[in-house]
Amino acid sequence: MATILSLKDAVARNIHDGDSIAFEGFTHLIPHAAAHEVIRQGRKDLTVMRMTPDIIYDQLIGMGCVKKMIFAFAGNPGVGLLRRLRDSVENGWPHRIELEEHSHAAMANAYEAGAAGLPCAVFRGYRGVDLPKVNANIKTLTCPFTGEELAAVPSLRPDVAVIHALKADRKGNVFLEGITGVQKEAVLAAKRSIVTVEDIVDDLGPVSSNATVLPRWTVTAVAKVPGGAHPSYAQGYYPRDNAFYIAWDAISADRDRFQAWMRDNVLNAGPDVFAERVSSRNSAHLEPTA
Amino acid sequence: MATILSLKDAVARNIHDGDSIAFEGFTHLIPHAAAHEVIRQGRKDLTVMRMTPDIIYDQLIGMGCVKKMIFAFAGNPGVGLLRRLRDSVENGWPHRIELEEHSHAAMANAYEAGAAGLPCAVFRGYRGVDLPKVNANIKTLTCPFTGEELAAVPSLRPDVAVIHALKADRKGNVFLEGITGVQKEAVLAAKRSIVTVEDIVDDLGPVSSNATVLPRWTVTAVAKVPGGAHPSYAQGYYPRDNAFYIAWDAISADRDRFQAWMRDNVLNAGPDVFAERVSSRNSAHLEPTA
Amino acid sequence: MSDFTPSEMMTIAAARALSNDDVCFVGIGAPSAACNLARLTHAPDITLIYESGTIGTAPDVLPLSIGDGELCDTALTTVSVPEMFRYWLQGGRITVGFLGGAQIDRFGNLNTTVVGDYNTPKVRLPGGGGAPEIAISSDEVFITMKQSLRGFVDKLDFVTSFGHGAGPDDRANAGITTKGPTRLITDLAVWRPDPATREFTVTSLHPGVSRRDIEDTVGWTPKFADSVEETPAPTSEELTVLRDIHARTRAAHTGT
Amino acid sequence: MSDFTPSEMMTIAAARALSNDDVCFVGIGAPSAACNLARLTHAPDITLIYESGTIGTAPDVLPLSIGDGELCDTALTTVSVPEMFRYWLQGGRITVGFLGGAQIDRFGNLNTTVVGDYNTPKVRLPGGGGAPEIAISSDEVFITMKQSLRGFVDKLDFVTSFGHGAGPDDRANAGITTKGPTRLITDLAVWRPDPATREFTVTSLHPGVSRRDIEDTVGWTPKFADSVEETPAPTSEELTVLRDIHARTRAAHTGT
Repeated sequence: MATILSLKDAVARNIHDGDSIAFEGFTHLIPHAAAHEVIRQGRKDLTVMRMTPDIIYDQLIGMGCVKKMIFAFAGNPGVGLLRRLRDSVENGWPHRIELEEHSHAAMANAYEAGAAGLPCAVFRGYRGVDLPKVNANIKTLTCPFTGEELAAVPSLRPDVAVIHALKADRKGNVFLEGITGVQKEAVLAAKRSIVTVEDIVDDLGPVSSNATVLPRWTVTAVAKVPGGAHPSYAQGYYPRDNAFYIAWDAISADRDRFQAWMRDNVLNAGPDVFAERVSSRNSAHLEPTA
Repeated sequence: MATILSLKDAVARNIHDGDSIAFEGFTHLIPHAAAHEVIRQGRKDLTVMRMTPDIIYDQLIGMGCVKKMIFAFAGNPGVGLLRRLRDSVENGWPHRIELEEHSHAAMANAYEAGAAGLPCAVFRGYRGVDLPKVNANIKTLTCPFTGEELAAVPSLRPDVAVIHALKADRKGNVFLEGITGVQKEAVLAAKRSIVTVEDIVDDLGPVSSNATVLPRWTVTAVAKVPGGAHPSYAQGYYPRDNAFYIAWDAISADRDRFQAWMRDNVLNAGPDVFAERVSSRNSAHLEPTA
Repeated sequence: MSDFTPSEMMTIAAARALSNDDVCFVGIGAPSAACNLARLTHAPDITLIYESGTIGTAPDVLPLSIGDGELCDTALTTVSVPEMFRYWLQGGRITVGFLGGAQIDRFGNLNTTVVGDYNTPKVRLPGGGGAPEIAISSDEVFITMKQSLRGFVDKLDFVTSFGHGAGPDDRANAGITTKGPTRLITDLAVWRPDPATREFTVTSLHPGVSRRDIEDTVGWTPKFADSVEETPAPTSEELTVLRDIHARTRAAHTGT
Repeated sequence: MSDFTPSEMMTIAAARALSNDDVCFVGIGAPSAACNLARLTHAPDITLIYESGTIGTAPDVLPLSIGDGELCDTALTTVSVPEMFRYWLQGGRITVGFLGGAQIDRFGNLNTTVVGDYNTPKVRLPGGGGAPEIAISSDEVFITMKQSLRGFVDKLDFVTSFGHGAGPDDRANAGITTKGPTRLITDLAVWRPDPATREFTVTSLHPGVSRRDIEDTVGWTPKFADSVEETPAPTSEELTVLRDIHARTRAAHTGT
């Protein structure tokens, strides 16, 4: 049953050293503020999973929080490679993380299977490629009706799912819209969940009868963090800060510069800085629609 | 690519004797007008599938259109048994149909697997029960990671899916909302599809970005039939005619009365009668909201 | 005290078994009345789910079907039916599944498929619908049925949904990890599974019901708990709320 | 005629290969520019799908990521990512999947995973993302890449997505029923698979490009079709529309 908490308390109560965590958000609604709180609280030995580990995981990895990463596409979208990830994998800085690598289809199906309470996901995939040779968690099974061989991967069932949503009501029912990615599946697949939201309102308002709503009893903690997705975006609130994604390439290229940025913007900051970041960028040309 | 046709032409071009057909709609949006057109055009030897064969299939069976039925719950919801179905199964009138019986979970998963292009659906089901003893299309497979034995059924991939939706635009993009059941899955799983709609509009209007929309290139034929779901309902247009469902019990109890009703209301009628049925019931207290 | 019907007592006893924190997978008929009665009396925050996809629904009248428009209009959200069965039922999010049937045996196994032989049935019943998986995926199952010799049988003609099989290990042997039927609420009594044998045992008789009434309406020799209680009679609030729902429902369904 | 870059020619040649009836699974970079150029010129009704879930999208500027808000704002509808991979890609509804990569071999197999050994890579590339299943579930695959000795290699370090394996039967042997890569569109030429061997063969050289230019930029001895055509130079409409998109995009992404 959802409890409405500060982000600090939500992370302190629900994320522990050694947990497996899915910070999800498919370009839209990436929970940056929550990841920064995890870094600030010094969590270690995390197994992190994410279809598209972009800046958010580059930061977690560079700050030494991560033991293992389950992923499908690790890049700064449209910009290039992830330099902190590369430094870990290629040079062991700050330490070498373990990788479990899948395709997008596999991970999307694995979250779906996790939400559906199944032990594995079954799909048509991985034919002719090398990934099954280096990942023991890719197996096959045979359709008992047609004999077709299908791919199977274990379902993803993290200890904690962390997402950013548009809004919640005061009971803790959570609403998201637009590119919803695998967030609903991640929350339903997880043992616990933390949802940061742009706003907490009396009533979710006149949403579609088929809106993506996570009932309060599927969510563990809700924290209001306006701007909490920045540099990702929140549909109807603020756009993607593409310029920051481009700028990250240079910030992350150098260990010292990376550490200085993290010190100034994460370790010595708090969740409140996110509201400032999006308001200074967008107030002139974007009105929240919700 | 969707073609906008009369219902008569849509059925004549797309439904043939011997076809397998899913008329879907889970209490909401059941395509009664389209089924009546199929009966009127005298189609025979159909394999019909439907999670909840209620009045619509009682009528098709009683009129001798059906060779085989794949189903999970055959009842007049909240009222009782299906008397035309019983007369076929228990007494062979007008002939004995073949039954392939599943659970709701199995059929929902089988449509989902059909839409997903898979040969079978995998789920946790049918444990301890007798249905697998009488249905050879219920098998098992084993999770290669945990060893758990899971149920498998063939995916449902009908020749034709027939649904009723709220509206389409002039290009043939189809919108539905509310209780959407398995209709999207049925259309995506089928080789061809017929969609009757309450209205055809210039633009689907300000619907949610995650609205249930079937793009025109996933639909074969669209026909405007206002009221075409009656006695089922169309959210925002007219409510379920519960009194008719109750009345059907008596109409269908007797072969002669059933045949007279079908003659007067189906064989000697046309799709236009549906608009009258819902307008006479509802104009006083229901404004279409769309 | 005598101013209530056995059917009302059954619904009210079922409603009392539900709590504010429950997430119920509701069937049509007595379960729907019981769940909504609970919501309108002692459990205002109970979550009601109908398999048509409506989550957190709060209908003003009882639906005739499991997918009446009223359910969607008042729901927190409505999902597709494949999602309902995958994420919500199979996903293990239902605390109480409600079932009934044409036939029940002493272990809470149910038949809603056929009377007689499967291939040449005497009566072709509707079939299982959601029941086979509600019975294995809900944390626990409540069954409501009116007692009769035709319905409470020594041996089912067909096992549509699994209860406790024939004893304490049968669910585990079938690979089922949930509790199964924990209450059988009839028009005459409340039954609970014997902790050792899993056979349904009368734990509470409704007001005015005798042991003989029970024995006369089940097709086996019924067991009674060591101490059988009397079910508290309906309160006037329970009766008023229940009758109001039924009156609103009748008016809505007959179109008057 | 000389007033265009090789990169522009590549994008324009790719756009021309698309038709009004296509349903394209669009990747970022050159594919996104090509697909939107096609939409804004000869194929206004083309359906563009990005794997973030946006179906029938029509962005005014090119997205930097596959999930920019612009894609959702202009889409017919947006679905969840599991649905995108299950119903839309695996469901067989994509006519053209667009791929690129860090390395390609002569059979259109692609590597976007590692340079060097998998466990001790020289360069850790992003990984496959959607590519492994785009390569097997789309009706056909178009590949766009700039030619270079580093990218056009004799042997891949890692097979991230499958093309034609090493010859005509390899797709079928791997259980794949779709056509696979049917066009390779580079900054220098258009290549198509040899009908017999499935090896990519140059069928059209872009204006001003020589066979020697091709040979100097691929790590194997390239094959040429019996009759190699010259790719028609970009029309002024094509160039104007493409440059307008890029200008709008640059302005949007740098926040100016």
